[in-house]
Amino acid sequence: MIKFINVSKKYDKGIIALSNINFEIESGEFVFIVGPSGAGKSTLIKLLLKEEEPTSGTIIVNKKDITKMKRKEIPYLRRSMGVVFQDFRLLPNKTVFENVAFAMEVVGAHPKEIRRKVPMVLSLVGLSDKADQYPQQLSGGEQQRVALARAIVNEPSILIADEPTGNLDPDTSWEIVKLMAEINKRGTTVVMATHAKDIVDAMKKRVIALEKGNIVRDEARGVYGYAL
Amino acid sequence: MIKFINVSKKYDKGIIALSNINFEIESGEFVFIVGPSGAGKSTLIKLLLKEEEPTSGTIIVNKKDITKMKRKEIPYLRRSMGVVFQDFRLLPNKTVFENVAFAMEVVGAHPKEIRRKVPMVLSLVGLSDKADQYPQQLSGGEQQRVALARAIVNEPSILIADEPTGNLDPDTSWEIVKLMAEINKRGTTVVMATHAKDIVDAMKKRVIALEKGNIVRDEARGVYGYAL
Amino acid sequence: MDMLFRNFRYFIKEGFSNLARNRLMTVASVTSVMAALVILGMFLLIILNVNHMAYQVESQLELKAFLKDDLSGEQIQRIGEEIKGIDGVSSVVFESKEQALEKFKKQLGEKSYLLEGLEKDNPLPQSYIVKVKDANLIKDIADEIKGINGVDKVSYGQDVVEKLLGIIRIIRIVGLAIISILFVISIVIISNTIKLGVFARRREINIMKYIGATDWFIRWPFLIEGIVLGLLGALLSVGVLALMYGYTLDYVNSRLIVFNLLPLSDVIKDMALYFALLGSLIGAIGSGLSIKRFLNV
Amino acid sequence: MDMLFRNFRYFIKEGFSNLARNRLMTVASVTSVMAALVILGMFLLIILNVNHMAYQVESQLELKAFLKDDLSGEQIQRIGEEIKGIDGVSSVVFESKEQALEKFKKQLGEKSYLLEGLEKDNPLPQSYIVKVKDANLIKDIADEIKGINGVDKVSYGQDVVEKLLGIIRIIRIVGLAIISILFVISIVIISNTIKLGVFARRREINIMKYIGATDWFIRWPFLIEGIVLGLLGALLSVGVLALMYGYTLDYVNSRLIVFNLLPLSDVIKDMALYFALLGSLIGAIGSGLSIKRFLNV
Ligand SMILES: Nc1ncnc2c1ncn2[C@@H]1O[C@H](COP(=O)(O)OP(=O)(O)OP(=O)(O)O)[C@@H](O)[C@H]1O
Ligand SMILES: Nc1ncnc2c1ncn2[C@@H]1O[C@H](COP(=O)(O)OP(=O)(O)OP(=O)(O)O)[C@@H](O)[C@H]1O
Ligand SMILES: [Mg+2]
Ligand SMILES: [Mg+2]
Repeated sequence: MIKFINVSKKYDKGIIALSNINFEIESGEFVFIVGPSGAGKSTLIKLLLKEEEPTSGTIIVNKKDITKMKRKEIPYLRRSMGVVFQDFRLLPNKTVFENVAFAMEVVGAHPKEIRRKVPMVLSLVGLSDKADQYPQQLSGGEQQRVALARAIVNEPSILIADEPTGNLDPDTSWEIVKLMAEINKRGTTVVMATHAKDIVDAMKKRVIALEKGNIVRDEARGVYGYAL
Repeated sequence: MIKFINVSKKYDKGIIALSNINFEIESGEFVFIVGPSGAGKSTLIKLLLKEEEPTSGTIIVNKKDITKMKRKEIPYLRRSMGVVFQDFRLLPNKTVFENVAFAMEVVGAHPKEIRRKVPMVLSLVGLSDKADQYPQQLSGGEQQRVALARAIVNEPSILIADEPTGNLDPDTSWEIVKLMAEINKRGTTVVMATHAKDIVDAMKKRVIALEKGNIVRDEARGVYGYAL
Repeated sequence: MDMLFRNFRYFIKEGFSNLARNRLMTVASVTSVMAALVILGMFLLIILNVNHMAYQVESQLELKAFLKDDLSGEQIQRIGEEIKGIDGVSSVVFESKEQALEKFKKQLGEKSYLLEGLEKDNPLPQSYIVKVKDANLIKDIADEIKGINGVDKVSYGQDVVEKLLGIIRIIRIVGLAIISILFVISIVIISNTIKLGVFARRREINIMKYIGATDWFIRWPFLIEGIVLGLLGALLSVGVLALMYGYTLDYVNSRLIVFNLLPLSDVIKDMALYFALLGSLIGAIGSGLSIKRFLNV
Repeated sequence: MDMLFRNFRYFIKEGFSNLARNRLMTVASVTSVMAALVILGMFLLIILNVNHMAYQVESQLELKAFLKDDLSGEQIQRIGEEIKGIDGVSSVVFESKEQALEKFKKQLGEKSYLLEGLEKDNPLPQSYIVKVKDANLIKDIADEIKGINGVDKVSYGQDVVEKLLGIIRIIRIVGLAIISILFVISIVIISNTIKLGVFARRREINIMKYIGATDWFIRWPFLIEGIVLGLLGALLSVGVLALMYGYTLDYVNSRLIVFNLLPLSDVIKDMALYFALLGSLIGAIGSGLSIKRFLNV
């Protein structure tokens, strides 16, 4: 489903965010990506979305080499994945409802379908009563949940979440992760970059640990790490 | 130092973010504010900064009733506090160095002083090598640390941090919290809204717990909560 | 098909709601577009009227075919018909020797006593006064008339007419140059305005791309926005121009100036049409072009 | 004091670095300011020249004081001196009966044979041709001359002169009206442009406020930015205008048109000064005003 082959990413000024990364994620897997701040987790996700181009190496998504992908195909690649961005990326001029609806409008969903589906996912993330508010009128955790709602509303085959619980209290975090596990059970591949040690340790899922751009650990039923 | 007397905050559409809050924080205290997503933690901080006005009640900071403060005095109120915002609020057109330096320029610091102090705090938060990068070229955790560096660079008498470790791995989180404890030991009052259960539990500091806009707990040597 | 239509409804809704949500930007953009087009329109009106005046002047130009003295009434008639038959001649009027003297006396005014006594032996010739359809043909027509039997001389104030035609030509060239410059400047101002509006929302465009929107899906609402901004600005400018021009007409007509200006209804309808086209076109192109760089993510 | 100076250095550095960092915005704003001022300048030049022409026309106006026939040379001399002594008279030239007849013959052209034989008993009067300093004084001076002993009649082509002065007055009023409108429109366009630029950075302004910056601390760099944008646009526009005007002068001079245009150096220096002032002023006021609403946090 997702395959990184010898992938490296250098930014300007010689910053090496990823160096020679290799891994493969099968369809239906649930994978945690962990590592200290600046290890390269978000960069890895940006490469998957073609937000950044790898300096070298090949990335395969759904059997396609996305590094050789044409500009025109990129939107369709992105639609095949639901993404919770670390910085949320909500549209400030749209309400919560409209932000989620936008992801459906992008794929040409029927208005009826939109009116049915959006309230459903909003209730799933516990934001039914915030539908008409604008992002800047929400708490940090609420914004994060809107981002999650948007990511899952189109039922993508891959769900990617970058630090989806960073602004959430432990209880809400657990609810969100359980929701993601539920979605995963229904067949969606889930890739989640996180710092939530408790969650990683308790879930006993595959863990890919990055450090300074290198994979230092890739365990099938792993834990967050040895520190703390 | 900080005193909330019968403070309430209603947003539009009848959203009650805080209802009849009373507490007092003495100079030199270290206080955690905890509570589920949407409990009102950030609202409480916004009231302190006069980013929002309370619907009713009185807020005293440094013996001054800030609800009756003139517009012209607000900048000086804000300078008396160093703040790490939940959404960072870094200036996108300024480098890391310039973002931190800006806080000093605002108070009219001498350029020599700025050149001395900024690298110091950047090394304190572990970002010496990122000084010339722009915020959008940083990882989430790095941005959060820039925000902290900016908050402490003027050595404010009150340090307020809204979720300062949400994007940080446990190791880095601990370093940051230890840094804040250090600053607190030197006399700075610290108010920290957080979801980091481990940290709250281990620090054994005063905990004010909010829930749906109400203080449900205020303990001198508290823990995060009973959940999880 | 159904989806295309659905999308289109979305694009329009989206375009308009963006205008409503960014009111400050909308107001600034519309007034700038309006301002630019008011200038363009103001000078378009001036130049159309100058052109109209020049046309009036031209249409008043006439040439005089002096006839020999010893012609019969029949011959005179024949010459008149022959002149009328020439291409480009619009009217022919006969002037007898007596009429000519009368006219000359009037011209001399207080010095007319100098001509007293000439009535018996009138030395002035009879003539045909010929008006032409196009002032530029005047020389050719004069030459042709000169060839007619019984015509003695042809005069059309060569110097003055040629100078006048020259001046009119220069005015037209200058007018065209000014309008062209104004046209370019209007386009620059309008497209810059639209560009700054798009610039203010660069991050939103990025975000849409990251969520998987195609370029066209993002572009359409902006195009519609640009079109509406341009259209609104254009229509407002036409309104302002109509008001301004109306007042000018009132002012000028109340002073009874020699030339008459073009009536409001004649010019404003065309102007509304062309400005609406121009405004919406530049609006659309302006947003289309300036959005481009932000789509590349 | 030291701190003030330090701040000022910071403001300037900040203003310029913002211009460099928002290049797209800077280019769009500068070209819009330039475009608006090119229009204003173009018409300022046209109107200055029309005014200049009107002045030339006015200075060529003259009046004629006809003298009685039976005057001695001495009396004629005395009258001439008396006229010269009148306030506002710039030159006085004597025209004898013979010169008058000669002139009249020339005017009649091919019909001059009508005047043959009048030499012996010349009925035309001798006269003084008087030029005045200010065309508007012509009526008063004529009245005064009429009162002089030995002056028979005074003529200055009342109808024509009054009509001409009327037309010139209208042209001046229209010119002033156009320039005023253009002035207002330029201000609208420039300040809208600046406004859109500020709008694009509304969030940054907010953030600065949250960190504890005073209004003026935030405002100064924006003011400087606005001033620089306005100034740059103004200077570029003056450059463009100088070029355009230079070409126009070449063109006009090569065609030897009756009127001579104002020389480049006469107009462009003043224009540069005033436009620079205008541009930077509107730039500063524009940013100052539009930043306001974003400071209220
Ligand atoms: N656009 C960029 N230009 C230059 N350097 C960049 C850019 N984006 C990221 N980096 C650098 O690359 C490294 C990896 O960044 P990345 O965002 O992948 O980290 P991360 O693992 O997501 O960290 P965090 O947990 O803090 O979010 C960091 O050191 C960062 O400073
Ligand atoms: N500007 C606003 N307009 C309307 N409602 C708002 C506004 N800002 C916040 N709220 C609402 O007020 C409540 C409290 O928000 P606040 O940001 O204080 O929560 P929080 O405790 O900081 O949560 P989190 O941990 O998720 O950051 C939330 O329900 C939020 O939706
Ligand atoms: Mg990251
Ligand atoms: Mg919060």
